Amino acid sequence: MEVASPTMDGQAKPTRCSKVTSLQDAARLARGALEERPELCLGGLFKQGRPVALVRGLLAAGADGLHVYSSPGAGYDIDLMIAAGAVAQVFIPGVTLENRLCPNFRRAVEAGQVTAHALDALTVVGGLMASAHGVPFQPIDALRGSDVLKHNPLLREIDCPFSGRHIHAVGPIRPRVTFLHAQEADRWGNLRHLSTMVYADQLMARASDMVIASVDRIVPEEVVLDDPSRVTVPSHYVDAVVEVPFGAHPTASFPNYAMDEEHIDAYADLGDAARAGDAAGLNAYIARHVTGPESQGDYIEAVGGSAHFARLEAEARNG
Amino acid sequence: MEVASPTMDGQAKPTRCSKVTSLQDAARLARGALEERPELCLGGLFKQGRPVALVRGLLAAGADGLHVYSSPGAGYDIDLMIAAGAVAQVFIPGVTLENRLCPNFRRAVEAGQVTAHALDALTVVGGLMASAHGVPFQPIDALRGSDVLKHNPLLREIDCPFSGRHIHAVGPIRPRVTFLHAQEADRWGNLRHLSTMVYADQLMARASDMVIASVDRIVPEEVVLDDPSRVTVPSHYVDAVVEVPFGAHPTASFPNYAMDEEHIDAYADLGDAARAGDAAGLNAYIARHVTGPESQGDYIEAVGGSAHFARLEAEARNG
Amino acid sequence: MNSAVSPLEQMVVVLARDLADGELGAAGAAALVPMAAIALARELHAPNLTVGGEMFFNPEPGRLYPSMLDDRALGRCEAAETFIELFGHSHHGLGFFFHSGLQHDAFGNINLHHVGGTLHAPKMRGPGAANLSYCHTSSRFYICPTVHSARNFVEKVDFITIPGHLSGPAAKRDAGLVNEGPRLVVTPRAVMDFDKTTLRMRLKSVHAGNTPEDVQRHTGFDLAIRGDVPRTRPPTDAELRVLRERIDPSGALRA
Amino acid sequence: MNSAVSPLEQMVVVLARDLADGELGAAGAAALVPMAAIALARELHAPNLTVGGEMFFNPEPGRLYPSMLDDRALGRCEAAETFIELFGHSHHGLGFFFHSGLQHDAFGNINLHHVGGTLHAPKMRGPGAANLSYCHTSSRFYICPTVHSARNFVEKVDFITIPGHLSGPAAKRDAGLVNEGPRLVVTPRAVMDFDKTTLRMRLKSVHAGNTPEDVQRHTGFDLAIRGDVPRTRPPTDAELRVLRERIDPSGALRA
Repeated sequence: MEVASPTMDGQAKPTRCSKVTSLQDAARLARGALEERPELCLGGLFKQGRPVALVRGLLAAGADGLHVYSSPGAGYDIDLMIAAGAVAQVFIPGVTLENRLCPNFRRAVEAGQVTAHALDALTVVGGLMASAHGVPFQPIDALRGSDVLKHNPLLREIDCPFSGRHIHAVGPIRPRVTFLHAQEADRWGNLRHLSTMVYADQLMARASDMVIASVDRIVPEEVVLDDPSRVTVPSHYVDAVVEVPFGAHPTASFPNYAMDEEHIDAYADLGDAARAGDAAGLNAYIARHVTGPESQGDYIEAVGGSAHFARLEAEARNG
Repeated sequence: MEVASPTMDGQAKPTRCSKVTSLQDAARLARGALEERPELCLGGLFKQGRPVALVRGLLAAGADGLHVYSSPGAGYDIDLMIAAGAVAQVFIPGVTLENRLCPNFRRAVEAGQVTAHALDALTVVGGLMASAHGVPFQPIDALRGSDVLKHNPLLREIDCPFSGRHIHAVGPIRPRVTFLHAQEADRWGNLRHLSTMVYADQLMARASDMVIASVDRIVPEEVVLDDPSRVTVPSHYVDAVVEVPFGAHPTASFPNYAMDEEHIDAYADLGDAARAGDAAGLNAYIARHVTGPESQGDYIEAVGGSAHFARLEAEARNG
Repeated sequence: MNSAVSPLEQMVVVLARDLADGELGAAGAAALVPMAAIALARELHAPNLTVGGEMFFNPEPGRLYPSMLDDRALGRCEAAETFIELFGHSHHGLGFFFHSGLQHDAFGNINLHHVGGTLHAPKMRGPGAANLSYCHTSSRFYICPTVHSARNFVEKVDFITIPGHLSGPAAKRDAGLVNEGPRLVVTPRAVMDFDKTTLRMRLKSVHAGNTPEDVQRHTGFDLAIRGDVPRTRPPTDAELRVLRERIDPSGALRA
Repeated sequence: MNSAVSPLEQMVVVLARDLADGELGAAGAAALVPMAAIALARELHAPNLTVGGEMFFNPEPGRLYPSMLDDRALGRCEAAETFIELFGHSHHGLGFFFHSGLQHDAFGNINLHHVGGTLHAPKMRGPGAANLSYCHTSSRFYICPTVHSARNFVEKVDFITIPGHLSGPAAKRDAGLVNEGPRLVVTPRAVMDFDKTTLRMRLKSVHAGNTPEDVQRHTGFDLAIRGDVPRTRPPTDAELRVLRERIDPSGALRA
């Protein structure tokens, strides 16, 4: 990450710095930044392209009191962070596993342990847009009639200087750290999403102070240079990149591997049990998958080993 | 273009409508729309990816009093439109052939025949953003100290509701018609830019009432479906698409053919002569290249035939 | 063939018939039934219907997927967008959209935030919702929960996540809701629409195997049943054949 | 080798030396000299200098092109962006940028709009300029016209397209220009900088083949020449070799 100091005479010529780092170093980097300002943003959407290995790394490194943002929908990862006690406030409009509710999110909010703000997609996207564009606010003119408007902490009513009408505005959302997951990157940190859907990843990268990405694999820089239009997030926006096999698990990294619905369901069952008073299974899950593994290899073994992941790879190929 | 009327019983089943049309029909469509509101916007930038065949078609179909927008820089095409007497107002921040000034632009502005507004890139891009996003204005906070601010007709000073500071805002720029040039499209109007740079083409498509695109070739729809991430402008935004060989000439359509610098230079010499009082050459140029050709084939012959264009193709390949 | 029509298949067919050729629309979050309805309409009478506004255009999946937030469910779509373009679509609006929630009330308002308690001290916290704008920036929307009970059809929702007709025409006007709002409520039991004057929900037709009394018993407010209630027009052979052969070969709607 | 150094090569070397490793910067419109300067800095001492902010990142052309608005001039770049991202960069600012115009004045203001007359009744209408923001949102900028004459270096520009130091520190402060603004003016004849107190331009060094008197004669305002003016440090052998072999093999800077 360190940039060599400039030399004007060409004598002690510095070399271009790789942004490739380890999962542990990336987690430490993020933890340090989040201690300054606890605003963390997660890429992907629901069960696709979520930077879960980075989340586990951060939880293992120790983090608490986080304010968590995301593209407007999240499930497993935010629920896991809440289960691990790392979250104070949730700024995500939709929190669900899609086919069922998020058990720890529900429990913690109902117990008053976590504040879940009532928000909507346009507020979050608009706030990220304001930050990415470098302007003090983004006008919004499509929110009416919802009780969310009465509670949304990020929104203000303004008078439109052009039409005179009452509209809304959101100030910049500038995450201190954003975690992204992409399929490929070169060592300079140019990211390539090979998935069809990229959601808000590019916007978040432009809106954030620090961006750390996990990728399925680091590719030679020639791969990037041969097709610059395929780069979704230029290196300029990226501070560190980590090669993590199955780093989005249990969410999907299409076209490489599918989401692990069974894993997420089993996790949710443990969460529901914890909500009903029996936290032993959930605690064991966290020990086994989050705090226990010393490496992604350990994690892969804990989940079910290479045969298990071969099945997820096949599911991504075969639909 | 016509959408078949709905039938609920599945009896007289309509078929999906192709958006492919002829250059003449596209020009007529544009002319009709611009008679309602004369705001035309041109894609590409300077000598790359400009929809020049559509411009020639519109000039041949007859158009005047146009207000012309563009990505923030234009040269040959706006100068040609002015030479043909079609333009009343220019809303383009930079008007130049890059290596020399635009002769007819210069002449017409100096003679008071055309109003060339003092603008900047952020005003134009911001106005297109406001229109694309559907909001009543776009805040801008990066314009200071320039005399352009004293004259820019699209900009207003507003009080930022968040910071209290004086900033700027621009209302939506919503072109009645936008002409784009892309390398490929399918018959439904999904555009694929194969050039590295796409400039503001996507933004304009989202900001405009009507979008008409010329492409180097129509490709089978399977080409689009096999790689949806390559589609730069989805069919939803496109009203008509025309296959026009060398439709961007004399500007470039990379990677297929390079800009024709010699053609543009010869044109500019004729423009300079007209500015000095001898308009015969310029008038002959317009008759030969704009009003004369009955088809793109005629135009290609007028410019120099297939051997000439083979050279531009080779230049695009070899740099 | 019709004898085996499932409640979800009946829902799909009712919704598909109401979508017109040339429209732009999207499926919303609970996508199984809406996506099937859109696909059926495109196959039968609306080939120029564009699926768009949710970051993908015209997906061509080989089968139905429960979530569209899955690259596989897009199959070979025509184009991909991001949340920035969705921000624009949300303002410009669509032709139609679909919603469902934890609670739906007599005016078509939908709650996804909490049941009981308050937002920050809820008895039961729901998932919330991502996009609140399409319900009123779009020309109309459909309410299509896959459960219809007195628990999720209540007189008044505890929290209005998605505004329907609020408390009627005056409230709707005051809130600036200028479009149609919810047009139809299509459930596994019946079809409801809204009284033009009061904008209260009323029973429109009941699906095969249900009586108006059944439907009323499973609804937490008065459905304004007056006289005979027609039976929902069942799927035609053509509708069912296209649905099962081309759209839902894996039988997700019959599971 | 040094004996054949061209004025443009001298300009490139002066500019390259002032760019630091790890910076983000872009070349502006008249790109030949700035792009060569950036490329030379990246080769010699600034491998972590990122070229960005103008819709492409880190182009690797095989030779120099007069315009960067040419896919060939990007060669194999690392990424492409659009004007929306440029809008963001324009607000966030860069480390450095480059400008030149029809007229440059004693305070480093630049005119690209008109010479004589008024904006809408100009004697001579110039091209205007696309991006007016980088000159003050960026940390600093360089002025580097390839012509240096009493016609394009004037006491006061007829129109301020690109603000430099306006009329000095007070005007700059009043206009909200908080960054450094123009740092160096590098022409085929000489290098100028700005007096720290008054922000007026002054002669800093003259290139080989020029005298301070020559430069003053070709400048339309007083260059505050006091005592000896140093000679611009000519390119080193290493600078010239890298420039000619790796950056400008076609000799565009010597044409």
